[in-house]
Amino acid sequence: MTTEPVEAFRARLSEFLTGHGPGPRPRDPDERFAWTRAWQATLFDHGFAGPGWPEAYGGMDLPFAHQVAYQEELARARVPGPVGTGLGIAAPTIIKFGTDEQKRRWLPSMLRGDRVWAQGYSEPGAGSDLPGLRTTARREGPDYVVTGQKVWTSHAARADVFFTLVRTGAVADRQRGISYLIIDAHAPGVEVRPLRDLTGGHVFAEVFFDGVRVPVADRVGEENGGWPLVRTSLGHERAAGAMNQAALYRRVLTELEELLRERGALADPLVADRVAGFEIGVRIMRYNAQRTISDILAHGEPGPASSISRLHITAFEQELHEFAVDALGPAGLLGRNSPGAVQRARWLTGFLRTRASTIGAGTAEIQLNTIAEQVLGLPHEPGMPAAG
Amino acid sequence: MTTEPVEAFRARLSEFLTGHGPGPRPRDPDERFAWTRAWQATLFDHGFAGPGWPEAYGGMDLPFAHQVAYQEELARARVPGPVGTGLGIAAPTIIKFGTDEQKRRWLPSMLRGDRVWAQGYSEPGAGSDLPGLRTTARREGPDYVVTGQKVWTSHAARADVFFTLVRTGAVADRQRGISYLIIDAHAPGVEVRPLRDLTGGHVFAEVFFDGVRVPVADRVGEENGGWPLVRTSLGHERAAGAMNQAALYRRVLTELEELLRERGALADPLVADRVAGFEIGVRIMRYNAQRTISDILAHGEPGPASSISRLHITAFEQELHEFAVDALGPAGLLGRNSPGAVQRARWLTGFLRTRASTIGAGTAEIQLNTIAEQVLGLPHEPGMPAAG
Amino acid sequence: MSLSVSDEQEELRALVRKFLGDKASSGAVRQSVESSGGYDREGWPQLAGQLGLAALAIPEADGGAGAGPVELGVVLEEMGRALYSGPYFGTVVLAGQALTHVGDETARRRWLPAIAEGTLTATLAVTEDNGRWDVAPETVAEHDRGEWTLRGVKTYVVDGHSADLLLVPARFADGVGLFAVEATASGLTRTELDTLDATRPLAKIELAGTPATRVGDGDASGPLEHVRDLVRAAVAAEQVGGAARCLEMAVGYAKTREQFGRPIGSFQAIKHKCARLHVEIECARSAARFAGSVAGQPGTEAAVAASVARAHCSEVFTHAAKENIQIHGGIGYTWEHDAHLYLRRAKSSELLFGSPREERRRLNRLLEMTGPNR
Amino acid sequence: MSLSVSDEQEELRALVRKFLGDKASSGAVRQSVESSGGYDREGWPQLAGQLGLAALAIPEADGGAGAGPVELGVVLEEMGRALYSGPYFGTVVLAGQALTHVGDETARRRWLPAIAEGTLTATLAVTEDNGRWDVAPETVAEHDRGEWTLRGVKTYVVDGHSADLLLVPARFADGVGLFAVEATASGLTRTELDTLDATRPLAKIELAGTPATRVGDGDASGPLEHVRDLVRAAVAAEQVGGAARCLEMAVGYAKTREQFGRPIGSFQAIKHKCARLHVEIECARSAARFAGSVAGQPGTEAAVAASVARAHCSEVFTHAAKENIQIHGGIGYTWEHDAHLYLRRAKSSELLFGSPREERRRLNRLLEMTGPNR
Repeated sequence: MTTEPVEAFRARLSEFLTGHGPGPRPRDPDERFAWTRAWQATLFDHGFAGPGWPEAYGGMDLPFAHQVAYQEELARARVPGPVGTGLGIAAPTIIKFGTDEQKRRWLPSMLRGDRVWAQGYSEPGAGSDLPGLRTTARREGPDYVVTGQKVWTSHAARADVFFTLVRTGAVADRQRGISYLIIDAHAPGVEVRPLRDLTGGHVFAEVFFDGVRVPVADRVGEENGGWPLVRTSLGHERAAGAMNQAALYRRVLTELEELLRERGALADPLVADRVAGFEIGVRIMRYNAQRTISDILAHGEPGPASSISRLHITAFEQELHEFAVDALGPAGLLGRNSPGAVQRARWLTGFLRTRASTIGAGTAEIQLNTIAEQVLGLPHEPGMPAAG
Repeated sequence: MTTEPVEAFRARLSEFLTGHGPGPRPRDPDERFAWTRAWQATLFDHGFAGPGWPEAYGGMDLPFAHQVAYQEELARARVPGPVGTGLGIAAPTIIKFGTDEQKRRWLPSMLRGDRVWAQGYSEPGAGSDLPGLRTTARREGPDYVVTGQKVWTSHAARADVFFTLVRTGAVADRQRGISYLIIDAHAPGVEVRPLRDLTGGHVFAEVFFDGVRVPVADRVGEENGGWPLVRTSLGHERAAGAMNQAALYRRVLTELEELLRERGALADPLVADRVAGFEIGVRIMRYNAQRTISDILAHGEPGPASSISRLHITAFEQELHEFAVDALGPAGLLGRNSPGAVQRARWLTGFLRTRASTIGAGTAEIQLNTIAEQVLGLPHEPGMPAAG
Repeated sequence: MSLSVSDEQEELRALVRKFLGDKASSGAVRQSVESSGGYDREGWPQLAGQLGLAALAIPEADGGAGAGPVELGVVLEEMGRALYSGPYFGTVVLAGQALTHVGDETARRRWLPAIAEGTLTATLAVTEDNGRWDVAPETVAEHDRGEWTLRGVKTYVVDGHSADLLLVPARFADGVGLFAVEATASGLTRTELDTLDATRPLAKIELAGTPATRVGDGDASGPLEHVRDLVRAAVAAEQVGGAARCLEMAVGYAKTREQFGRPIGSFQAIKHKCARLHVEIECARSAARFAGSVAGQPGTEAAVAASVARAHCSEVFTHAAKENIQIHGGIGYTWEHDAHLYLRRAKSSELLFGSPREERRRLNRLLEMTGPNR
Repeated sequence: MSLSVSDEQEELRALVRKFLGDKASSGAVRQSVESSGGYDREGWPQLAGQLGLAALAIPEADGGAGAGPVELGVVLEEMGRALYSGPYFGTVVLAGQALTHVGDETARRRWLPAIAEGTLTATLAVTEDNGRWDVAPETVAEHDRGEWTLRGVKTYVVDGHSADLLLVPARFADGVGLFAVEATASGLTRTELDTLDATRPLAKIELAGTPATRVGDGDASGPLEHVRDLVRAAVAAEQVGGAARCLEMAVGYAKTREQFGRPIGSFQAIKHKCARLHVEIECARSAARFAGSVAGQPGTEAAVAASVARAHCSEVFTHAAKENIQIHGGIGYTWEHDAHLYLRRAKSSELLFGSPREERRRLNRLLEMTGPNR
């Protein structure tokens, strides 16, 4: 780990960001994807990728205080985040449970953005009920033969690799019959059908596996031992990332306030009262992140504020975007191709897009169950598997 | 049934109400109770009690349109409603399922207010879970011997008669082991302990039965056949009564508006916006009642608006009273004995009192279950008895 | 007054529902969503002409069936359920009622019979750049040598790009008048807008010295206010239909979709969501029906009832549409599922024709709760 | 800045919780609720003196322990949990902080050590008949031959009937000053009020030419505003404690109470209610802690954080108290159960010291979102 003082590190990073910014964000989705990847490579090549990762796999292995500074500076510089969900979700699992060989093979190219990773957990028949998943992996010599279907895999259309949960045991075993498998998206038998989401864009997909051969060496953890791996994450890194999200919404809210002021909408006391409510919400988002960070620094554990952040944020972003559309009145209904569209219809798109906030990665209802059972210790429903 | 035209009937009733008004409402609870009873007797003695009841038992046997007019006129005249819950809840059951002897014995004195009836359904161990009740009635010759405990019986302290549900079968039989029994409140072995509610007043009580002997002749319906009787009501009369409630809240809201105007609070656009919301709510309360009445007149059935009225009203009254307290600011916190108390603290008392709206007579949660299962046809929870 | 649905109205409902089920199925709606500019050109003549739905609320003297706002509400509730996207709303609800209540003899005779037959489509262009549906127009009418010309911009005009006839409120020295502009008039530019809800096409209308015919005489502000209330009642009915359909979809899905080995509709969270929506929707239905039943008589009662219904029905429909997506989970978030079409229609009809906030403000004015400027 | 609870703070919390558990149990609270006029005269000397809690936030130079708003927050959170009704809030939170931040040397030396020792009770009388906590006083201070006298009415004054010393903001020619009035002063009438929340006694104070001592010099408006922010942070912490206790009660009941043959806490409706409260309460805790940690430094950041915390914590506490009653069902509606005591405290602390609506309005002013008169 570095011995560089935090502020020196911050200055060095800030200087780098000023000098190597990724340039303006392209509007075309394909160009934007390439731009994001290029930026990820730039970070990597300059030693500024993976703040919490081991150095052996291209990371920076920063102390926690430095990670917080890193996230703050990146938020300030408004650079794009990583592409795909590999860095946030798969990497922590591989770092913790993968073999050295797996780490060497997968992590650096993921961190540089050379290979895009996408998640394949959910299935058409088991959206919130992951333990009920049915995509099977049958052992055949050195391989698993994988057959089944996944949905809701963000970035699937551009993915090079899927990290998935598959059934290696009996369906009745539920979570005790599940393994964690890394599948090459370009292998024979993999078919990706992009799905349009309700905004009309293509950010998720269905993925079909039809007898796909996956080397047993690409399983992370034990056979039938995949379930406990799902809930791994670099808690500390995620906590620092929460700061980033608070900074993002701080900016978004300020932009909305400017827009409403320009349009004279803030003169309506009801609008002003709602805006004050969002000011409260966005600050609490930051306080929650800050409290989690404080708890890690003081006690080594993220503490209670970390488990509730997501529910607070998802409610915030849904309400904020709907409020924006409402406050704009009929002009808020205009699509980006319309004359008079407000800010390329960002609020309208956000209103639709954030419908996913309470659905994707476990519905709000499932998260409330988890808090009720795991945090508050309320009994689970008879006949139901325990939450989580 | 009368052949008197509705408008003639209305005029005759209105004239009576003008001439025989009950006088000012006493503040002392005991005096108020006597005043309410006296008014009920006045109505009865002049042939103006029990609009939907058979004439044989002192009622008016009015056609439905006349019943609506009756309720409208009574609401307009601001006279007190009946005392106890007998008229509203027990009477319909007795009228429908009682023997002629029972009707003759019980109904006229109940209708005149000579004997006050109170409900004994809930128990300490089974608030919302009525089918699980445990007060037992063991057959012994011509009597049942009743032992057990009831709670939440409004007006129990003043009751002469309890109408109760008791267990005549096995606990495991749940609703199929329950009978409907009328118990003399003054019989040996009956003990009533008034309970203070959270406002500090005494409107409900615990009732203990310790080997109370109740003649079998005082059972309504079959042994173990009490459950289906619970849900009886004179649907039509109740529908007309809903009009009365809408009229009540129309008046309450107008009074609140006057108060807020006097105090200058209506000048706050947020207050005004909320008031408009209550204007919408109180009108919808009336429309719901009116629609139910229309459906009865047109199709003989109360229709969908009747099952949702209660949830609408309970939410309305809770929100209205809390809003009133909030809008009054610190003055809203003053109790009735304080200098500067606002309107004898009626809004504050209402804020506390209406906590019961979503608890008494089946919690809001139970009512939502019932609607979900019985109206929408959603499946009930495994291992749960079906709602209702 | 009865708030019950009569047997006749029930027959009308069944007729419309069957027709829309056949002709304006989800697939047909999607076709109109994905294509731009057009509308249900095939179904419309049948619906308007053969079924007689265009004639329904037009006075008998003008070639119509002379039914009232309640019957119109029955039709719109069904159209709301089906997200019908043809020119009924612009032609019948907006223009038909404006011509009926503002029009002079000549105007009525000239256009109403054609609307009733389904051979003329039309609309009413109220809203201008400020987005308000309830204020006096900035668009100016000029009178010169017996000819009227209009100058100004109208926008968010329902069916404005396709209607054969545009009715345009505009101001002049004596107050506000209603003017008719033919689609072929000179100095008229119509631009279809890209909006949230493609099932209700909106257009921007630029009038640059466009020749127009005056409709009615005297100040039209009062009659137009009455027309607005008729429209409020009609939209409220449509919203009730949309909301009820959302709940039906959600309940249907919750009964069959299993998770954790049981139908998701057996979970209390889902049950209570649905039951709460049911309560809201039945309240909305009562409000819309009442508004319809008093809408025929101009005055404060009709105005109050219309604003009550609009404020409540708007919020209920949007709520139902959001919950429907939530209950459907991942599948409800896809483009292919119809759930988002209802959310789009809900939010769009919430903000057009007066938002809930505006309706509550108006209610306070009507009830003299607050001063005129609140 | 750390928002974490240090080991030392955790010890303080445990100490206070143990003490309040022993001495200010529900029974003791009820005694003070049912009797009027008095307060915890037995527990107070022990809590204030032996435990040293009165001295906690008073500067060392004035005989205190010199701890800051964060430690005070820890104590208040515990008092909020226990609905402690002794004179801590008036004496330490209101008067102690006002004397510390407004007082001159003489005033500090005269009263702060006695407060720190627990031998003097005091309060700050801000609110007047209009109920506003955040506006300039109408009460007038007159200066004649070297003596100050006060004229006016203060009300909703916490512990105002029993405090030995009243600190009273009043206006005079040069602005606003703070004045000290002894309980025994002439021309002073104190009336205990009957209010919703008997655990926080309030009084009306009438000043009719009452002799007073000026505290501090110059215009006290600025320092008083800072004191108000310190109070906001303190009340927010207290509200977090109350809300957390409500959730604990509800969860505890839901785990053991059975209906339909299973604990009611296994029903999703109850689970989700509790989980939602947990989310709200942890957010409230973050907000209250942040407000405490910046409250020591006067300025916009402290003011903003204080209003954020107050607005959110007020709503969360009231919500938690209502849900607690609902989850308890019939038993929660009885006088005997403590649930209503929390509802009373929640609503009372929501409306005193600035309602959520007022805090949001102030926030907009501080952030220059809207003009000064909004």
